[in-house]
Amino acid sequence: MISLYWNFRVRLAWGLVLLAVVAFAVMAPGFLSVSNVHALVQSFAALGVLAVGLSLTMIAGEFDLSIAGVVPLTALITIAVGQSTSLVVGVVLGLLVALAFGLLNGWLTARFSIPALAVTVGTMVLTTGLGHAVAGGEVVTLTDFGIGLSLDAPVAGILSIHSIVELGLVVAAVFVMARTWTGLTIYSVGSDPARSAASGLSVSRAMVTVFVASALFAGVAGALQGISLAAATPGADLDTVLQAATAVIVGGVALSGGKGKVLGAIAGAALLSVVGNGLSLIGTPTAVVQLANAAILLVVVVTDGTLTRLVRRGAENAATTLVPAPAATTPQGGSS
Amino acid sequence: MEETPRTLLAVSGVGKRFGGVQALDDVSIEFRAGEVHALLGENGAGKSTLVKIIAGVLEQDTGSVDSVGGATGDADDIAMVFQECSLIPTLSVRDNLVLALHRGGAILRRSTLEAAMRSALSRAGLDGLDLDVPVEVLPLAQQQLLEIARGLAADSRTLILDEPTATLSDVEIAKVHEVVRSLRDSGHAIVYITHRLAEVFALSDRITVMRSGRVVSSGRTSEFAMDSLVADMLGPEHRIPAPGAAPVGGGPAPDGPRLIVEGASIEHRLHGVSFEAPAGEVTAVFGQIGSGADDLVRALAGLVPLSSGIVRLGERTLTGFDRAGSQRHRVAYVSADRVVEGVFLTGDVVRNISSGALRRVSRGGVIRAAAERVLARDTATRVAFDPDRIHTQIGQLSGGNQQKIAIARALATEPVMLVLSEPTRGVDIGARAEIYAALRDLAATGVVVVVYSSDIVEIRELADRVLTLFRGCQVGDHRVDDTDDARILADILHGAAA
Amino acid sequence: MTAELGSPPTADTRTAPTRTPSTISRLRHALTDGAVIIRLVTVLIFVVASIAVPQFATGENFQTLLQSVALIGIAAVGLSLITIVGRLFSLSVSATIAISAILFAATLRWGPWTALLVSALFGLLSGAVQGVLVGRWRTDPIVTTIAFAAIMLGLGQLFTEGRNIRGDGDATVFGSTVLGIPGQVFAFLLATVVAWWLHRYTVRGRVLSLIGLNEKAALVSGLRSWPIVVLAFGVAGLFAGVAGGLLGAQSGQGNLGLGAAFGFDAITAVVVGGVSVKGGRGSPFDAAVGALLVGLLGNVLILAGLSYETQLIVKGVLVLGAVVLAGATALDPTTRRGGR
Amino acid sequence: AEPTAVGTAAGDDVRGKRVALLTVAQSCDYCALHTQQFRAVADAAGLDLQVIVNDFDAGEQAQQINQVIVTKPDAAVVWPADAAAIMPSLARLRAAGIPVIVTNAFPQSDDDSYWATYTGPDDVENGAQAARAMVEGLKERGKPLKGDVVVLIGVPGTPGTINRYEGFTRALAQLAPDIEVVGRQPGNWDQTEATSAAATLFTQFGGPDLIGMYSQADNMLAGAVLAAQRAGIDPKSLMLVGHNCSIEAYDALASGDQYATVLQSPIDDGDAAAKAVITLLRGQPQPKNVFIANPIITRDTVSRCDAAVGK
Ligand SMILES: Nc1ncnc2c1ncn2[C@@H]1O[C@H](COP(=O)(O)OP(=O)(O)OP(=O)(O)O)[C@@H](O)[C@H]1O
Ligand SMILES: Nc1ncnc2c1ncn2[C@@H]1O[C@H](COP(=O)(O)OP(=O)(O)OP(=O)(O)O)[C@@H](O)[C@H]1O
Ligand SMILES: [Mg+2]
Ligand SMILES: [Mg+2]
Repeated sequence: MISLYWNFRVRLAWGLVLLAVVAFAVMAPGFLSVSNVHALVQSFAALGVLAVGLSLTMIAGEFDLSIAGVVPLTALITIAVGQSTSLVVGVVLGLLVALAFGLLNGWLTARFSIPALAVTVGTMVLTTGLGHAVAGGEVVTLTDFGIGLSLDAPVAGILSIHSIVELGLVVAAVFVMARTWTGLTIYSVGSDPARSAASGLSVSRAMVTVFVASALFAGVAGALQGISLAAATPGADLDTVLQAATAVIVGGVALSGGKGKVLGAIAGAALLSVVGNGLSLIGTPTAVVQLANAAILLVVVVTDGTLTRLVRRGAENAATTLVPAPAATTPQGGSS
Repeated sequence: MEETPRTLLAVSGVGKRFGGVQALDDVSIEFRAGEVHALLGENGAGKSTLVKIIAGVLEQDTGSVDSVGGATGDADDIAMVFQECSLIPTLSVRDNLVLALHRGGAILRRSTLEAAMRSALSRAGLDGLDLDVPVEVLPLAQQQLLEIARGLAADSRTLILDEPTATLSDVEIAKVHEVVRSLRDSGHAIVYITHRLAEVFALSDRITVMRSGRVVSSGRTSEFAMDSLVADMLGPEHRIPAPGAAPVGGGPAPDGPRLIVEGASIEHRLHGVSFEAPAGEVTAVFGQIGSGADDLVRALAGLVPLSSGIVRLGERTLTGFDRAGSQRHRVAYVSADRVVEGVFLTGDVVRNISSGALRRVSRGGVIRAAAERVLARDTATRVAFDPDRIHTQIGQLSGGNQQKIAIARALATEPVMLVLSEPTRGVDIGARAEIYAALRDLAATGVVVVVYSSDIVEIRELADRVLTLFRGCQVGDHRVDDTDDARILADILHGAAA
Repeated sequence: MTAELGSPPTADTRTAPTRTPSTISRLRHALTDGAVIIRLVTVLIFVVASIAVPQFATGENFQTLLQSVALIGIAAVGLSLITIVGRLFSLSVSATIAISAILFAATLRWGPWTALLVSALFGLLSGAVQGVLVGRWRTDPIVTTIAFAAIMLGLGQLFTEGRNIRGDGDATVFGSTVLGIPGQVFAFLLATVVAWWLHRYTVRGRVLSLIGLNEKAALVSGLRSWPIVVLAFGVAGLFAGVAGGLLGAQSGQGNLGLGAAFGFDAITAVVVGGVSVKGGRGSPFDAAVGALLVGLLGNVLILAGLSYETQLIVKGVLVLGAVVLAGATALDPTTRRGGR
Repeated sequence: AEPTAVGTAAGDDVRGKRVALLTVAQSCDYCALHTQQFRAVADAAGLDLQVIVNDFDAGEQAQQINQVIVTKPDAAVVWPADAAAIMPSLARLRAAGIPVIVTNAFPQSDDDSYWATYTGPDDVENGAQAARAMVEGLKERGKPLKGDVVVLIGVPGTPGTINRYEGFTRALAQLAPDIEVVGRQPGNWDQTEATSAAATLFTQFGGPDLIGMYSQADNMLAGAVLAAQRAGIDPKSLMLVGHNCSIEAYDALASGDQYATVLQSPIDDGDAAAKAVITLLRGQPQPKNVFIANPIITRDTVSRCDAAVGK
């Protein structure tokens, strides 16, 4: 019952993923075909890497809006520099800029105790502006899009270099958050920064770590997307951030910090990708897709609320009945 | 006999300012190995500020903290048990202990630490606690014990305990004392802050009394007597007020509704408790952790639903009301968990006090600011809080003063019944007497007062009557002046009602 | 009643000298409030722009500026209630605005005021339903409002098939001026003043803040959160509905893409204005100032003749600067992080 | 609108062939009409049509194309969400042996072997038409070909925006060298954003020298009309030229606030794409580029837009 409290949300999300997979496997012929699974993994990895990056900041009790600007900015730098010099230099430069913004976000948030949402509204506008500056009003393309094609070419049927890199980052994040001291400090700081500081943990280090990670994940996603599309467009990509945030919350990571698992965020991303892929395979009209998505989200939040309360009550009961319930012969009161 | 133990930690000339408040002023103290050093003083004297500086949580403005004989540096060799809980709420018990136990290395090996965790828990009296339960669902007293376990787990040479026993009942306190003594005997230095003066003489080797941020006296425990200690703490111009009005049995019972509880039960926690409490009396509910005593008062306040049973207040049936409903029927509640439920930490005193009494200070749904201020001043005075500080943010007050505001919040609603849980947690002896007087005065005006307390001294001073619980069952119902401590303790320890 | 307690308070007596807060200490206190800093920054930019940017300080430009922030401001002021009651944000503001604009256009043949009423009621209803879910069923506000945005847009698409809906009537009445103030700007001022007054002076406004500050402590005082959450979402929806109606009135048309950027702009206004995302602190007025500040920056930077990318870069730096300044000066020991 | 001749007469030769239409936002009027017309023609020809929509998101469209490749349709019709980023996807479609019709946005590539046929507007030419409309209007009103012009552009850095702007400025420089484009601001194809952008443009350049404005879309121009009125400028005193002849222009042209627009009919656009795919499936030859008509529309010729605005 009690360990359920910690894990049921992750299980709920994965349960829904499984349900969706089974449903589409029945409804949509070709859903489980190797090439469709490849397409599915491609979109899952792209969403997953952003969702996981974002989940780190959310576990730390903050939110990184700036990835809406960092993703296109990294893509633009990668492609613009890649076109004029070499792609490697482009990627490196793009990632360095992303990291710089991660550092800036983390440092400002921690140093001045400002909600990161406010900080990253600023850096989002800033990165979007830089994106436009890099583009300089021109269309930014990579004439040789062969590299992009090989990046996305199937590896072992369902994977690709593109998705392997992204999934690698995802796995690393799962490990760090579940098994390392850094992960534990991030949880702790997210749960209560003042108490964490009182226990001698460095709040600033945790903040910088999560924002650098988030920017790095966004940067990698942006650079890879740029290469694979052989083009990049300036402008803030808020829709993507919103989708990533939805995935994270559906997976049980709370915006209040300190709660949830990276595995849950991954499940959220998987759920959104599977449903998106399945519905479009069936040929569902967009309006219906939207309504179906809404229905799933509502099911998740409503079940979640109810289950959380039930399980929590169970945990409280278990915790308070350290002293076992009375034996059959109940002593009677009333002396005096 | 007269050899002075080695000094482990020396505080010299430490000063600290918070805005307009000089919290510490030129404080110098030495803490020695193998000694329990009690740090005493009224609320806001600067005790917590001092130990936070020692532990490195706060930075001093002036002066220095030196770890004298220590091979290692400062903060690493000092473990601290905070006054306000410092456990990380959403983390499990296990991870909270890992935070204290971890010794370098990037990868966590939770399983190898398991033995150390278990031993720390068991030393703090928490055998059998589920390691995977999130700390936030634990009852307050268990959190306090866990806090201590965390301090013990680190096994540092200096251990600072800031009011570790404020929410614990005597049984648990005894357990804590046992641990503290054994640590002292093995050569640790222990800094012990408490407002329970009885503890001081039972446990400490040395006492330092602080007032207004300064050290006023310091010496071996044997050099102090209870009277002088109190005088040192409160200063020459203060005296402990006389007990409040309406002593038991004296005078006619005031008018007011009677509280009638019949067969109150909560699944797994409380089994068929029945009693009556007349207006004008203070009824105490007493029991160990898990006895259901605190659940009972929470149920009376409408915070936990009863699974069966009836609660009536005069003509009205309160059963089935939630907190908002019972508040509307003028049942006020003071929570033991000050930080979480007791006060709005980021609000000022005025807003805190008026929060439950907005109807009284508003007309047509519009708040009258002047009325609100008057209410705040008046109520602050009733709990002995300086009415000139009503615009202060609660988070800047000392723990004891925060507790006074928590009580003021309830008083401001002009309740018919007042339910309190650990009403003087962390309140100094002077203010405590004033709060008792205020509560007794309130009772004298015809209010039913029900209090859950884990402090037998408090029950003696405050209550007319004590109801004892053991494992969810009512085992005794005594007039306070008709019984003795041994009897009450026997009740709650064994359920052995004679 | 408290005879023995008449004695002077025993504790913390050393603070006695600060009897009544002096003007200076009040000023110092004000300067530790992030929202006040933002107001000062706004005024400062205003003054600097008036001196340094040639076309800025003209009546027409002020009108232009106010009109460009009016609708966003209305939405932001409503949204701030949700933030203050501790439920973060609504992400369905854009969708509410789009559907309200469509409804406005669709019902314009019954007269502009009826149409505006329909838009407003739609917003109120949609907000209140979300409020019931978030408040009563304790669902996550972000996911709930994302879901509702999808429902509104999905249904909207089924009904309009993605087409533009053209109003059959005259909506110019909302383009006219009230007391010399353009209609939309008047609506913005009215919305701000009403929301600010309700928040500052009424019982419900106070309860809103208290619940945002600490829901558990509010419950101990007998304050139920869900009715207030429903209220906050309802009013936020109402304001978004009005903004949508007025937007529809501008062109007498509505479509699903109308006002798409408003939702995010409103969130920006709330955050930049200094309303705490943790709940309880800040007021609808701050959100209005936030909207004004962001609009002001946009206006000044264009007038200063900067290219689009430079505008964005400078705007980003200035927003960041304002936010950091507000955060750095705000001395809030209870929310301040220790950190070593 | 009525589906026109092509499909109906030709019998069942393409009936049941599977075609995927990868289009962009459903919540834009133009896109919706485009899809509507495409569907009408495709249905009449008995095609098995699958419509896949994204929200102008190039990344998502790339994923969608991956998926389409899985279903192996007989042909794909692609409206690029991003005319540059579409190239790898087109390459992938070619590698999978799926023939492609590109509609609406001309891919940003010199190698046109990746698609069978492009149908849709010629944006450079569209911009030039707008310049011609402006010059003609000035002549008609008897004004000198001299003064300042401002431009409301779509999303900066995207081909449609760049090409229309390029066509406009180039043609204007040729036709009326004394007219200067003094400022431009992005309205991001959004009416409300365009309103603010236009308002500041008027504040900045709204002097006696300002003679006209070109807006790359009519809905943005509707915002500009509003901004002009608010700024106390009579829209009729300016030469306002828009684009598309969408419903907003219909009203503004009638009232005289807007002088002209360049017709780009979503019906023609969708129609051309559908016919091209049918021709393709039949294996018949057709031109590499099919540009849709882009006549200048003024108050007198506004009825030509009836179909385009769904009247
Ligand atoms: N963060 C803070 N900001 C402003 N003032 C503070 C802060 N923390 C403490 N103070 C002030 O410093 C003084 C000392 O407080 P401290 O908490 O050390 O008292 P204490 O002796 O521990 O009292 P108690 O017994 O009530 O816990 C008090 O006047 C308090 O108001
Ligand atoms: N959400 C809530 N939950 C519980 N109590 C509430 C809530 N909102 C307001 N109240 C309580 O209702 C009381 C008055 O609110 P209300 O605005 O309804 O007053 P009113 O009906 O106008 O009364 P009067 O006319 O006497 O001023 C306050 O005491 C307040 O504590
Ligand atoms: Mg203290
Ligand atoms: Mg009232």
